[in-house]
Amino acid sequence: MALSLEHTEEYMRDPRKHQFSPYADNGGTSIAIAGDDFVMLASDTRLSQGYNVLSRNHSKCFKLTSQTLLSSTGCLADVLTLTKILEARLTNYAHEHLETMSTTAIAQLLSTLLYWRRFFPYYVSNILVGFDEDGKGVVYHYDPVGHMEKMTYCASGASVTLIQPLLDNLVGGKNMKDGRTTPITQDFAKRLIHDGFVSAAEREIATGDGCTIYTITKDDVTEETFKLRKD
Amino acid sequence: MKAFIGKFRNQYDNDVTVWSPQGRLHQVEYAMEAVKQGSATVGIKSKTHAVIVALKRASSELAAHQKKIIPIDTHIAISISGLTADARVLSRFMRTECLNERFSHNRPLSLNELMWRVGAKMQSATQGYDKRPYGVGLLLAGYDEDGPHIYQTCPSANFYDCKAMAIGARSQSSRTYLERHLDEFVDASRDEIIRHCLRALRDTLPNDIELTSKNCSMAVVGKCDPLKLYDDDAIAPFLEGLDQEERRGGGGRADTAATSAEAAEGAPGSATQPEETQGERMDTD
Amino acid sequence: MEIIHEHQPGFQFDNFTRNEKLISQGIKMPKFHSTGTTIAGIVYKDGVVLGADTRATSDNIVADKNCSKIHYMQPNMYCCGAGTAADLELTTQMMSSQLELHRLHTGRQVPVVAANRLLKQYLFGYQGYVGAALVLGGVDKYGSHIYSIHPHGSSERLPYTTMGSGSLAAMSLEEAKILVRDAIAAGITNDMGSGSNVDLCVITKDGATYIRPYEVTESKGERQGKYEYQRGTTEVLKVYYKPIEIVSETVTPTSPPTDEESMDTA
Amino acid sequence: MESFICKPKYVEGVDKSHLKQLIPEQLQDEPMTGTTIMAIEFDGGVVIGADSRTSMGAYCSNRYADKLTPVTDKIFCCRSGSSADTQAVADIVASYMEILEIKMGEPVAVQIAANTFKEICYNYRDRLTAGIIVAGWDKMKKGQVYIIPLGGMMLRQPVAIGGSGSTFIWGYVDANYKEGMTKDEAVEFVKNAVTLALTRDNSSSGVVRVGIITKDGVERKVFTHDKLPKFQ
Amino acid sequence: MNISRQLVNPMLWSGGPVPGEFYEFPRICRKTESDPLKHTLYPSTSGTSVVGFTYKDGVMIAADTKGSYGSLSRFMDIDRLFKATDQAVLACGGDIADYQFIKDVIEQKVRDDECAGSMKVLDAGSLHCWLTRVLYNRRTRFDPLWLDCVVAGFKAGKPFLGFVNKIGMAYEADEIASGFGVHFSLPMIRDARDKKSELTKEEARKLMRECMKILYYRDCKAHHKYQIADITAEGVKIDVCDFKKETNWDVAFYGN
Amino acid sequence: MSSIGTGYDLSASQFSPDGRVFQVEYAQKAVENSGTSIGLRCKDGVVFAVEKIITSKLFEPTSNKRIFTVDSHMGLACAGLLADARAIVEIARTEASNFRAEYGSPIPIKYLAERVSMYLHAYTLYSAVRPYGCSVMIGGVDESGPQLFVSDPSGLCHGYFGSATGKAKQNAKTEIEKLKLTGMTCRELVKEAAKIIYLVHDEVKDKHFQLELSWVCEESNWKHAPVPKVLFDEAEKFAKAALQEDSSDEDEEM
Repeated sequence: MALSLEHTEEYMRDPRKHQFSPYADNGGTSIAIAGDDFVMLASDTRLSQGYNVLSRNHSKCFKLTSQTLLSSTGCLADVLTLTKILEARLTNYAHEHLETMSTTAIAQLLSTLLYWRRFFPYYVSNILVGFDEDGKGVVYHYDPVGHMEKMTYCASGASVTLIQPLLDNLVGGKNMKDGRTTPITQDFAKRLIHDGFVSAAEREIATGDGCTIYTITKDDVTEETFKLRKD
Repeated sequence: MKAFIGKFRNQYDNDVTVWSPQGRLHQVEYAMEAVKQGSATVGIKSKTHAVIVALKRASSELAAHQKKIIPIDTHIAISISGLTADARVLSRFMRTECLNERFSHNRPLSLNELMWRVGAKMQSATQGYDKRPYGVGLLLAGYDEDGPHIYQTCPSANFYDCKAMAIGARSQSSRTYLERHLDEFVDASRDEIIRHCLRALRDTLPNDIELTSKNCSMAVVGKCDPLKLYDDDAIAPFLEGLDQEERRGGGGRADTAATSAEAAEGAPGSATQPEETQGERMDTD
Repeated sequence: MEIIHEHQPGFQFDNFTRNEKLISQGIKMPKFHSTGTTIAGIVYKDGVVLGADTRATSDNIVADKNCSKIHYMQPNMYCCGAGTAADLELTTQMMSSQLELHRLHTGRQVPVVAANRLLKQYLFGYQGYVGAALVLGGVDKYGSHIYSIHPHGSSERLPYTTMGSGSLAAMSLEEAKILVRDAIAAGITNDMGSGSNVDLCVITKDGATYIRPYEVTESKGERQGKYEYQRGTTEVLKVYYKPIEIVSETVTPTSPPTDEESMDTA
Repeated sequence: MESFICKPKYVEGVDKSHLKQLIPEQLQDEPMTGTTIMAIEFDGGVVIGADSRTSMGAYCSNRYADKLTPVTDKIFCCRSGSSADTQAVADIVASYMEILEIKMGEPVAVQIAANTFKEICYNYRDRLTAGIIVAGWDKMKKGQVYIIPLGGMMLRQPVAIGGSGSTFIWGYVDANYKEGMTKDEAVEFVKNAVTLALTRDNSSSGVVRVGIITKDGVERKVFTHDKLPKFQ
Repeated sequence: MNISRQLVNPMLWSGGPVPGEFYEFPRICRKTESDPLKHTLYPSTSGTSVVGFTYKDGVMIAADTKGSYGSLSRFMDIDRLFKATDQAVLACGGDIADYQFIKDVIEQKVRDDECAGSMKVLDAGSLHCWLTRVLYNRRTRFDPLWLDCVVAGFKAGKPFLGFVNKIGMAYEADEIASGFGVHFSLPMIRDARDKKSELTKEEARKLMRECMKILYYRDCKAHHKYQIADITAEGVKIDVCDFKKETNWDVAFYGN
Repeated sequence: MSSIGTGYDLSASQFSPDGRVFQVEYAQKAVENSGTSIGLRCKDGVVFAVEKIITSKLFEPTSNKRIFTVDSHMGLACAGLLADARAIVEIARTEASNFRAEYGSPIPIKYLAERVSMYLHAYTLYSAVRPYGCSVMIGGVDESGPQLFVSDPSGLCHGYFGSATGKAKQNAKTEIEKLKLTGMTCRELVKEAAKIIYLVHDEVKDKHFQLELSWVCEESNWKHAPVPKVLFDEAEKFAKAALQEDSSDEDEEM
């Protein structure tokens, strides 16, 4: 998470001094991988606070439209509000324009919404996935105050430091002699996500219990789940 | 309209804040006239579904047909008759109310609740000198925990929970159709209700014009059946065979009904149910 | 030449003031490994059963998936620890050798109460700054004992019963093991600071049995992919040879370890 | 005694220092016997009483705690404040008294034990959180109660109460104490007072432990919930 | 309206009014910038844990009846749990004054619905959602309601159990606890469910009693008297129970 | 009404030379165009009855209700412009809710009625607004027992044992005066109220109408609620029977 809690507290503390903290870290990890004709988004299903597991069955992925999914991890209070506002905006758009918003438009909207709270940020890290104008799978990654980056793969949340290097190497072909030459297949992406979560659950305590993988293609969105360690 | 001007050309009709000695609000009544300027729209509900259909006009050969049905939420749509701009204000208000209910309570807004809020908004426009009544009538089709609904709103800020209703230009003949077939609606299927709606709408048309996929649009909502809008090609299948059917509800009195309906448009106080009576009830009850 | 500091007993506080200042300037202290930890011990009919999970964490990262939290004190006495990993390890190690000296000095088995007293006095001396929360269990000629010792140096002796069982004394070994196992497993599944396996240690008057692991509660997820790299995947950027010149060769014979050595530390 | 607390003395404000960060969060709360303790003299000796809860913040870390700690055969102390501090002090005093008894060849007087407590509490008043009641029987002065509150003063009193729960029963004790109670009256009085305190004080709870110290030695009693008077 | 106007840059919302802009949060005190007076930045008289879980026929939640003022057991007989409608029960830990405030507001909401004469009943899902918005809104204004709310009841005919805390963090689960209940009760409930996935009413009641008992043993602010609400398709049943006589103190005799 | 049309009757903020505010009187006219509604207060509660005139059979029977619940213990029946009445109801509900929020107890009915009247009155003072075109009867049971108040567009507010507004208010009042209200129970009154509505209904002017009945009494758990179906049917039957009798009496006379 690019913006750590300590930083956000500075904004808050300066004018008025409270012990009350408006933020909490509720954990959660997501991975997104895009291919030419598909995009996958996955998150673990553990909801935690401190050392406590609050729920073992809490997906962090939100279906925004039939072609766009969002995963949002971090402070659950902010996640809920952000997604609710986003949903309302999408409905509004659909009513006004009689069509669903495109992934690229949603991506920009999300960035604007996040930046809107520049000085009292949503303590959330987001990944938005969908298809771009050319119909290719696309992944957008955000920092808490709205910086947006277009990618083909990324991880976010609690285990990002464990998973991102793995993706960089195996999907991005970083640090390899010839880089990556073959296109990403659905099978490969799914296997990698699976193994990424299995490995993260071994070493990161806020990641575990289960994982949900969403695969979006032009035609539909499919959902798959598998179990992770519960300890 | 002509009648009013002729009858009551007076000092009491300048402002919505002025009562006439008879206890009437002429500005409101004039606003109700605006509804009759709009093209007709018909709504019917059964035990499970609510349907609205509307007749679209094109202002010229070159212009596209105007929008008559506006979706509000996944369980509500409205069709409008009267000033389109006023309708837009109200529809945006309704959408926001529905969004708010979902935002704050995670559930669809009840129709009754929505109507109260719309009513309150419209009422405030009938009481201050800096405002004018909304010059639009709406038909709402919706589905909530009480089942399907057809609501009608008037510029007088009144609203009615209806079994079926038609408003707009030449809608009297439609209402005649509806009243005649009222008992059939409750148990009718989705398709039957749609058929009734279209027939009733067709009755507002002059004999030489037919309903086409261009001039007609429709919204259907029901139990486990989220709002669906039908326009252009989508509505075509429902229109099939409609022109074969006899007009004016198929009754033997087709001619008289037609004339009386025509008469109703122009001169209040004539046969069947005069428009003016309807206007009055909107005021006083 | 630098003067090598003579090793004083106790801790060295020389850098305290400096560190305090550095931290006030915004420098972060290094993170320590801690054992979030679930530990438990109960007294049963013939002795005591101690239990612990095996996860050590550094912040949110699992530092050790299979660390041992039940520490040897004496043949009749083990000690489970929670808190700062280093404190636990070093405290128990030191205590263990103290007790061994005590045993050699008195020539008899050390009673559990003595270990309790030594530990609490040591911890009390450091006023809670040695972060060790301990469950000490053992069997001596006075019976079976479980002590729980807090980092600040207070301790209490309890049978560590859970509610509703007044007949704890009659509990059999199997029942006792399952009870402790359930307690640890509850910690492992419900507390993110605890995890991996259940270790148990059973102590009776005849000695201790360390069961490690007693149970693996959660199995590791199966990886689907194989991650092997072909030779040459890592790019060779530059090649540089340096010849090695052999000046001389020596051979030193080594002897295998003798039995006596291991007997010393028993 | 010198090495009693090896906290670096030359370091100012060590309690608020970065060293706190080194302690894992869950261990930072110190167990406190946020307590109700009480002692009363009666014609044949003393009756002492206490609740049984040890808490860390709002967590009850031990609900069977024994806050009546023997110092010698006929002298007990009732501990309130930091568990660790009071245990350490009690251990030290008990060991001193044992040695003293051997040296003097007879049981030590209650006042001597109390005075030793006072000395430690006073000398380390900035380091210790300890409120102690010393009570016992000796053949010179019979039953005696000494109270050593936070800070290290000492006073002999016919009846003494201490700990966080005592604030709730001052009125009760003032209103109901009378001189020359019998043993049974004294036990009843202590039991009632402690019960009243533990129903109102969140930090006091559990069972009521009572000790009766007479010339014949100590008789311990435990009153569980069903044996306690009902005030609610 | 007031608050969102302050926080929202209207330019960003050119697509229409902000959701929540027209939504009037109940009884917001309109404050000026120069008066940063806040209601609850630390709790005063407070209640401790709430425990709730679903079982075969519905949902059960419980909260004890003690109101603590610091370490004083100030009140032994307060209610921290109430029936909002036939389909929703709310139980709260945290500041009692805030609880009473939110209770008043909810009761008025229900009364408003009644007056409107609609068939709509505030169900647990809607109440839960509404609470998340209100509590999040208050935390964003640095004027939190110091509450851990557990909403139990039915949502669209299915049992519902949801949690919201003072910063607006909310989730739904089959077992929910606040305060010390998270540490003590959740493992017990999960354990019971591992052994038998569908608890009967009797088993659920027994489990709840055990949970409350353990809390009483280990939470300094817990009490032996508690309210328990049993929400089934038939409606809401609220009882007051007391297990004081069942408590076990055998170990107190250990070592003596 | 000699001043009509002289220009002194165009604004609520204007007196006519003979000291009248015509706009208010005109607004009252609007009330008199509407169906009759009556409110009755007896020893154990309050009963409302409304003659709801049906102008189209396309409407649902539940449409256009003219009896509202303001707070659980209190109802409101209106005559006049329904849209205006709904606005008044909203005001009354807000008042009731605010009172509860502030004082934690239900609003006294007298107090609420006076507050509502103040609103009505405020709209008779300015030329920028028009007076409300409706009269409201507010009634229920509060701590001081059954209460009934009537406010009209002028903002006047009086307490009554029985009152009527709307088209046939004179006839209805005459009928009400025949009743010994203080000695009657709600159960009895429901029938009488139904009868009065049926009696005063003018079949010549308005063909169809629907009876609305509500009450606040012990049987309704001191809440304002529609009269239960069984009792409603009974009352309606009683009213129709009485009407039959009435007309046959007239026949005989003739």
